[in-house]
Amino acid sequence: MSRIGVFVCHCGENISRTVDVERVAAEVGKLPGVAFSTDYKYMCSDPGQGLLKKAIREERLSHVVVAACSPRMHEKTFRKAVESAGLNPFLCEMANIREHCSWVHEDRDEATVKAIEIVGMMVERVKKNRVLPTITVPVTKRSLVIGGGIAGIQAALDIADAGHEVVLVEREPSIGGHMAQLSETFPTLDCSQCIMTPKMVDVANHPRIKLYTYAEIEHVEGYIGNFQVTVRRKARSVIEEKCTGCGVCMEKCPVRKIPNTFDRDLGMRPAIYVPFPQAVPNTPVIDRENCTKFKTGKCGVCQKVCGPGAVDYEQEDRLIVEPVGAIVVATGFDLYSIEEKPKGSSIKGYGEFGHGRIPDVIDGMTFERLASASGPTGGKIMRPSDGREPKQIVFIQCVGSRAREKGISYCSKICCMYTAKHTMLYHHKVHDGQAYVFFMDARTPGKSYDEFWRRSIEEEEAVYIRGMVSRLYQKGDKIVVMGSDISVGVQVEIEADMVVLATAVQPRKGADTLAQKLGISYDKYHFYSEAHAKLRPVECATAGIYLAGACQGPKDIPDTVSQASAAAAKVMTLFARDQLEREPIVARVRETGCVGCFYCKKVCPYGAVEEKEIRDRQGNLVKVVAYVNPGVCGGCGTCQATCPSKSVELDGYTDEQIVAMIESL
Amino acid sequence: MHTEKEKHTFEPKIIAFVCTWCTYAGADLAGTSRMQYPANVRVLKFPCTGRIDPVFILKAFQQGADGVLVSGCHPGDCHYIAGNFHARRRFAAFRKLLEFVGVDLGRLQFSWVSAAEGGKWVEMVTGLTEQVRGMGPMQEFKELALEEQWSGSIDTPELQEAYDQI
Amino acid sequence: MKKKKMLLSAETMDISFVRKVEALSGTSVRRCFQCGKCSAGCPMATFMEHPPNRVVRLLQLGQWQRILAGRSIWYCASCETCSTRCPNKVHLASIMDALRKLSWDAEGPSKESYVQLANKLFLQNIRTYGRQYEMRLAAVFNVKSGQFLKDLMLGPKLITKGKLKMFHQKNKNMTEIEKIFSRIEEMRKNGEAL
Amino acid sequence: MTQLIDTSIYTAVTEAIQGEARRILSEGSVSAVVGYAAARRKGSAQPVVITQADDSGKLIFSAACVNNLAVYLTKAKKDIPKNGKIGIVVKGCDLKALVGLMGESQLKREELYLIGVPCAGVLASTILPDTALTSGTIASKCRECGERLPQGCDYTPTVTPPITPVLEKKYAAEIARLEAMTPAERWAYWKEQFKKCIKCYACRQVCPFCFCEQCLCDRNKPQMVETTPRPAGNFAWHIVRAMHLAGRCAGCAECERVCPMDIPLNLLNRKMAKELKELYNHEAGFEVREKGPLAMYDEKDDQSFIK
Amino acid sequence: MTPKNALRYAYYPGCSLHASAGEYDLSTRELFKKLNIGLTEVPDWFCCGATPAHNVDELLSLSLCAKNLELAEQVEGDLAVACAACFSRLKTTQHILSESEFKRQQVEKAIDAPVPLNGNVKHLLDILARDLGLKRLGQAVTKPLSGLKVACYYGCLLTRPTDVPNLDCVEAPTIMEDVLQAVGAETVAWSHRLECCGANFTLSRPGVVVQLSHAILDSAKAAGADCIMVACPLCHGNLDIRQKEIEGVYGTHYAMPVFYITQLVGLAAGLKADKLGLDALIVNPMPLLKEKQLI
Repeated sequence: MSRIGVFVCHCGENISRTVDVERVAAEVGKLPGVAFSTDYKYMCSDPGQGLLKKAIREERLSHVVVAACSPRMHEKTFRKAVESAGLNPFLCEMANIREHCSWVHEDRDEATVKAIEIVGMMVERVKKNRVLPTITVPVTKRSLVIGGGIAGIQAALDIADAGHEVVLVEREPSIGGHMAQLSETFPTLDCSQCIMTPKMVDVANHPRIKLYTYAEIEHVEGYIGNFQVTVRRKARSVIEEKCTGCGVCMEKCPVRKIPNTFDRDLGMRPAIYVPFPQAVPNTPVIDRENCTKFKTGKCGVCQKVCGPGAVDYEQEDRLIVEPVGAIVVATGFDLYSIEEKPKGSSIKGYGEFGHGRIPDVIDGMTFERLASASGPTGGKIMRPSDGREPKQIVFIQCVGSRAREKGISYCSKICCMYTAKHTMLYHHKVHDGQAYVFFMDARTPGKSYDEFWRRSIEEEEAVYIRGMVSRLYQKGDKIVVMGSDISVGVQVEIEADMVVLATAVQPRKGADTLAQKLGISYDKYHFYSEAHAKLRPVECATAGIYLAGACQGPKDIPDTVSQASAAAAKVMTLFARDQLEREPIVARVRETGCVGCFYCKKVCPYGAVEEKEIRDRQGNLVKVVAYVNPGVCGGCGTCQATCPSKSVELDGYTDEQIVAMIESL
Repeated sequence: MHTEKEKHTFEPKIIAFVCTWCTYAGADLAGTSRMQYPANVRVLKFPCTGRIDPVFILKAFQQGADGVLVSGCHPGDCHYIAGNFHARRRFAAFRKLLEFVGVDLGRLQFSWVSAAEGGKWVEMVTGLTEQVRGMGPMQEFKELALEEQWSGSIDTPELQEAYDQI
Repeated sequence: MKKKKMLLSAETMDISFVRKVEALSGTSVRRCFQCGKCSAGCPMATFMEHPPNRVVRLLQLGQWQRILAGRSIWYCASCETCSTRCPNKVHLASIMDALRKLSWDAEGPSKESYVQLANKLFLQNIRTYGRQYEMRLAAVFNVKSGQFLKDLMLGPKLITKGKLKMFHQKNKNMTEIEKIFSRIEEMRKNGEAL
Repeated sequence: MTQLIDTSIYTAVTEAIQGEARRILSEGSVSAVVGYAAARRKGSAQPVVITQADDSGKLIFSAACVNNLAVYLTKAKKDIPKNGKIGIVVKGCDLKALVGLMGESQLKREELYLIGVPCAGVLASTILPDTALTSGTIASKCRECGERLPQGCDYTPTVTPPITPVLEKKYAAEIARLEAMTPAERWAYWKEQFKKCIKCYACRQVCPFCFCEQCLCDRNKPQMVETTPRPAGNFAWHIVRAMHLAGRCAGCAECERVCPMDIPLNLLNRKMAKELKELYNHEAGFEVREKGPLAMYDEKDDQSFIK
Repeated sequence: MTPKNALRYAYYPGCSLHASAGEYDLSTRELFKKLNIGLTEVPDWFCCGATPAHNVDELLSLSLCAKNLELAEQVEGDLAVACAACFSRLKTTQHILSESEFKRQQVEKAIDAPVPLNGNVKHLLDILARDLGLKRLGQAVTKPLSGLKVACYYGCLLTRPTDVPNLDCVEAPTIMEDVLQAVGAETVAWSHRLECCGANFTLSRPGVVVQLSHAILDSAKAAGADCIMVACPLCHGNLDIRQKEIEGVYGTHYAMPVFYITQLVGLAAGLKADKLGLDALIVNPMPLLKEKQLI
């Protein structure tokens, strides 16, 4: 038989003004199982809590109901008090007679009756409460960061500086990502390389960062605090430990005319190469598709000239398992390509802009490379077709973005700003040139952003035309731009020397595959989903996995860096303790009843349900049942509502507790 | 400002099943804003609407509820990512079933009430209370509960004949 | 009308008209975010007093009188360039069709009478002959529009080239055609069709 | 007007089933075949499990082969050998149940050998087994059947089912009739129906989808549903049953067939199937789906009923 | 005697081909005969309503087209359409009626018959390039059009809008060029091949036509074309019949013959001028054809 203690709070006058608290205490005291009931001015005050603890000890109470304010207010307070008196905290419940009763009703009699019923309901509920032990999970204090762009670099440095080991995995031969390709950055026009490369070097030199470049995530197992990640290190054909980065191999490689993707195919590179001179690590990689040795078996020049003997044609992919406790996903974005899209693709191309076949119609990133001092033209703006300096240049915004017809409805967020920057860079380099920008809306929220945009118009003389471009076509060596100015309401035609398209930010190709490996969710475009749009913007719903940068949605550099540091802080919070403690409101499976239909697994938003084999003593398979991993379970209880045989139960909200409440009414 | 409270002959019993993150918090907000609403509602807190089993609604009606309110987070706001989406489907189906067996759906209300919508909570509770008050008590389940009649009632001539022969 | 101040209120924004346009055209009007790409590519934009994007804008504001009073909708060539290039899947060519239909029903408040006349004669020809006879169409158009001498020089040349036939056969399916016309009229009378 | 339904193919089907069963049993590719055999009463049939090739001759198929054999693969599997592939004779309607069970991890396709039966329809439960199949004696479920030739089986006799007359859809008509009533009238209708229930649970026993080891309705901590055959408990039981089968039941109508009190149980199931088709375009039993309609969602699902 | 697997089509010429575009009709029939492709004219077809009908009365337009589609069901084979406008209307009708259940019901009421939505409607180009195939087309060539520089003009209605006619890519189609290259001609890259010629304003607002067609002729000329090829009687009317007028207004000189696709392909297949109706063209093509030794 339970011995329940009921404590009715006056809350000063907040409750007692409309609810006859003495009557409530008296009436509830008559309920079977209630061994003690009283009322007090302020239950949450020190003396109030003292009263509670004293009663627990003296009256040998088995359960406690505190009738007071909302549990959202003081449940933690009272559960802690109960715990300090030696009871399991989950044997204490609160009856909300303030927010749900005294404050919303005026009639004293009505309110009192309602309060008695509310408390009675909680008394019935608490009788069915069970002792719930706190759940602890061990934490491996190492972190994995996927992606070596500015987001991954920032997160890795922050976590490593906090004293934890970091494994940084980058798909390309060098870290740096898109930011390393940029010329200058808005709104300050800092040289991107000047602020980026020191950070890259920091990563390379950090004693607690283990860097895997030219590597990808193969497989992820485990859960928060306890992941096992398999990394595939692709064959580089150069042994990193031996290579000194002298660069002789690159100089001597006879294959020289391979378009360099880092330079948007404007420059050339050899078959053994580093993507750009400041690459980290400064270890070349052999492009096996274009290398004569791999294509014909002959050549081998690089091996011959390599002093330390680092070139290894026999190298194979290696799989490495890394145990980590947290994962930061910072895989970044791809740019919408203006080339023709394959038939049936959900993202459609721009035939009206020539499908990328007009040579002097380029995208924004190509313009960055043209404008970059370390780029293929040494920072001179020139036309890819004939190397002439363009005197009339047209920028078109929202290419791909905000175009549901093309399959992308969202705003890419950064294009308004980078186009404004492009007009400035252009004006700085081509003084007698004229820049035109076709735009729909200028979206420039951000510190010093609108001022920057206005500067491009007012000081750098860019002509902004509100309206879109219908079509581009080549006419002689000019490109005819057929647009409209909707403010004036007339068509506009410009014969341009060069056209720059501000193409959309898209999720990385293959983002969905990685998400499936990690067990995180993504939206219809394949951007990764955060756990809560407002309150948990850097966490995935899957515990222990955090997001940084444009893999979650279009972002500029400041936002990316902030989010990366935020993700790092979340990782540090997790690593601050040796054991992970969590509220024991988790689902548990009654294996005897489970028939293995796995409805629970199908509805679980967290992927917390696993399949577990039950075997007899001889090792024969008896049945397969569900198992809820308490480290991963979020505690929503959708599984229980869905389970046909109710063989999975959410602790703290069991059917028994709920039915007891309904039956009390 | 004290208006004379109307006395009603029938005070319906309303049971509300709400999620703790949105609607429960919304009801708290109604309290902290001192909004007023009928005292007929009893609130049962769940972690998520995804936890609410249709059987609970049935049970509530059997237990004498005259109206049932189910309320949770707006789509996309679920604290547990998708619990309310699952609940939405479940209840879309369940209400059709209840309707088919003859339960007047005027007694069963679903709503999305966020933590910021104290006013909407008041509106929902008041609306349902008044609506159910207008419909009168939920007699069906109460009558059913009172019927002790064994299923094999002798209501056909064949059965009567067979019974008489025993 | 064009320059008159717009007084916006729930009464002056005729949303029921917009709904009608949406039902007829099967496309959303509200979806348009005024990027102006339609106007940029429209071959007829230079002839219109309201470029295509503005027609949609006026529609969004429920200002249909302004649209129907102008000639813009009658100057649309139905080339579908706008629909094809719209980033937002607004099928503007269909909206234009719907507007012309509604203008037509309202006895064409527009000043643009030539295009309307040509359309009217074209449809009459179908109803009477089942097929188009360009000679007759052109001749009647010139008479009705009072431009007796229009394209005078082209006529004889076309006749000698066999391009304008002086005589024509009636279609054998005439009753069938008449039935379609009258059934549609009937449906409209009963309010079954717009 | 009563129309005769052509069941002449059943002889050929029977022979084909026997031949195939003999082949797979003697080859050893299956350890048993679940099928139908003649029962004692003239023309009647009963489920049978054979494990010897020599017994293949026992197998038959006729209009009296009403049972859904799927249930013998899950909870009524006591005569089924533990190891090896099992052959099973399936009508189109039974196959839908098997497909559903596969989606719910109760059966594995690779452990089954499906012998599909081209079917012209079976007799209603109230009709004596040696009666001819006509538009008057055919089971209600067969009146609206669209799967006379099961698809995707391992073996299907090469006989085409005869073209059957288009018959009035009784369930659809009855659902429409009930839907047109007021809630009070519907309540009265179901109250009368459920009042008859004696809680024998035959419906639960025969249903392929009621495979829970412990039924929610048998639990007493807490007691979710009253167990005694009182009207209140009966009502709750049938609602819970219909809800649990929503989106899963493909309409084999076995529940209705075995109900000793003639409660129109399949009507509830058909109603739910209709609603789920309308709401989510879901139809049970056509493909092995990982997730049923109530185990998944779409962000754009209808929510017009939610304020 | 046609072999069993020979191509056969129901044929919908459209009003213009029985009037101002008689040469298009003639050359189509002759070319298809030469290529062994069967054409059976749909009995008692009537006007599709063209642009004027959908311009002011969509229901009427849909009903007329639906009725024609229904009539075409009588004849075996897919429906071959020569006129780009008729093609566009028939395709659009199928598209709209399969998207909108409501409109389909209205139309079925108006024509008092079910609408066949699954019948294939094909433009001649599609038949030549895909059904017959470029390879077989090339094999039928007896007199390659070598040295003839052609500007292929698509106009509006062959490809637009997205997903409706589905003849080719809406912005960068190549089907006309493919066909012409298969018969040995040279095609020029030019900017105005998809621009509008003013089409149905030819009657009501000829000034518009003059302005738009001028830009097209200019562009073709600038690209170095000898002639223009079209697949639409309306485009042909505007570019050919009004060419003299345009020259007058703008003081230019084009002398740019405008051929129908079937005329050029027919020429390559060895058909004589009289079978192709070349004499019906207003801008005389003979000097050009003689110069290129094609006649």
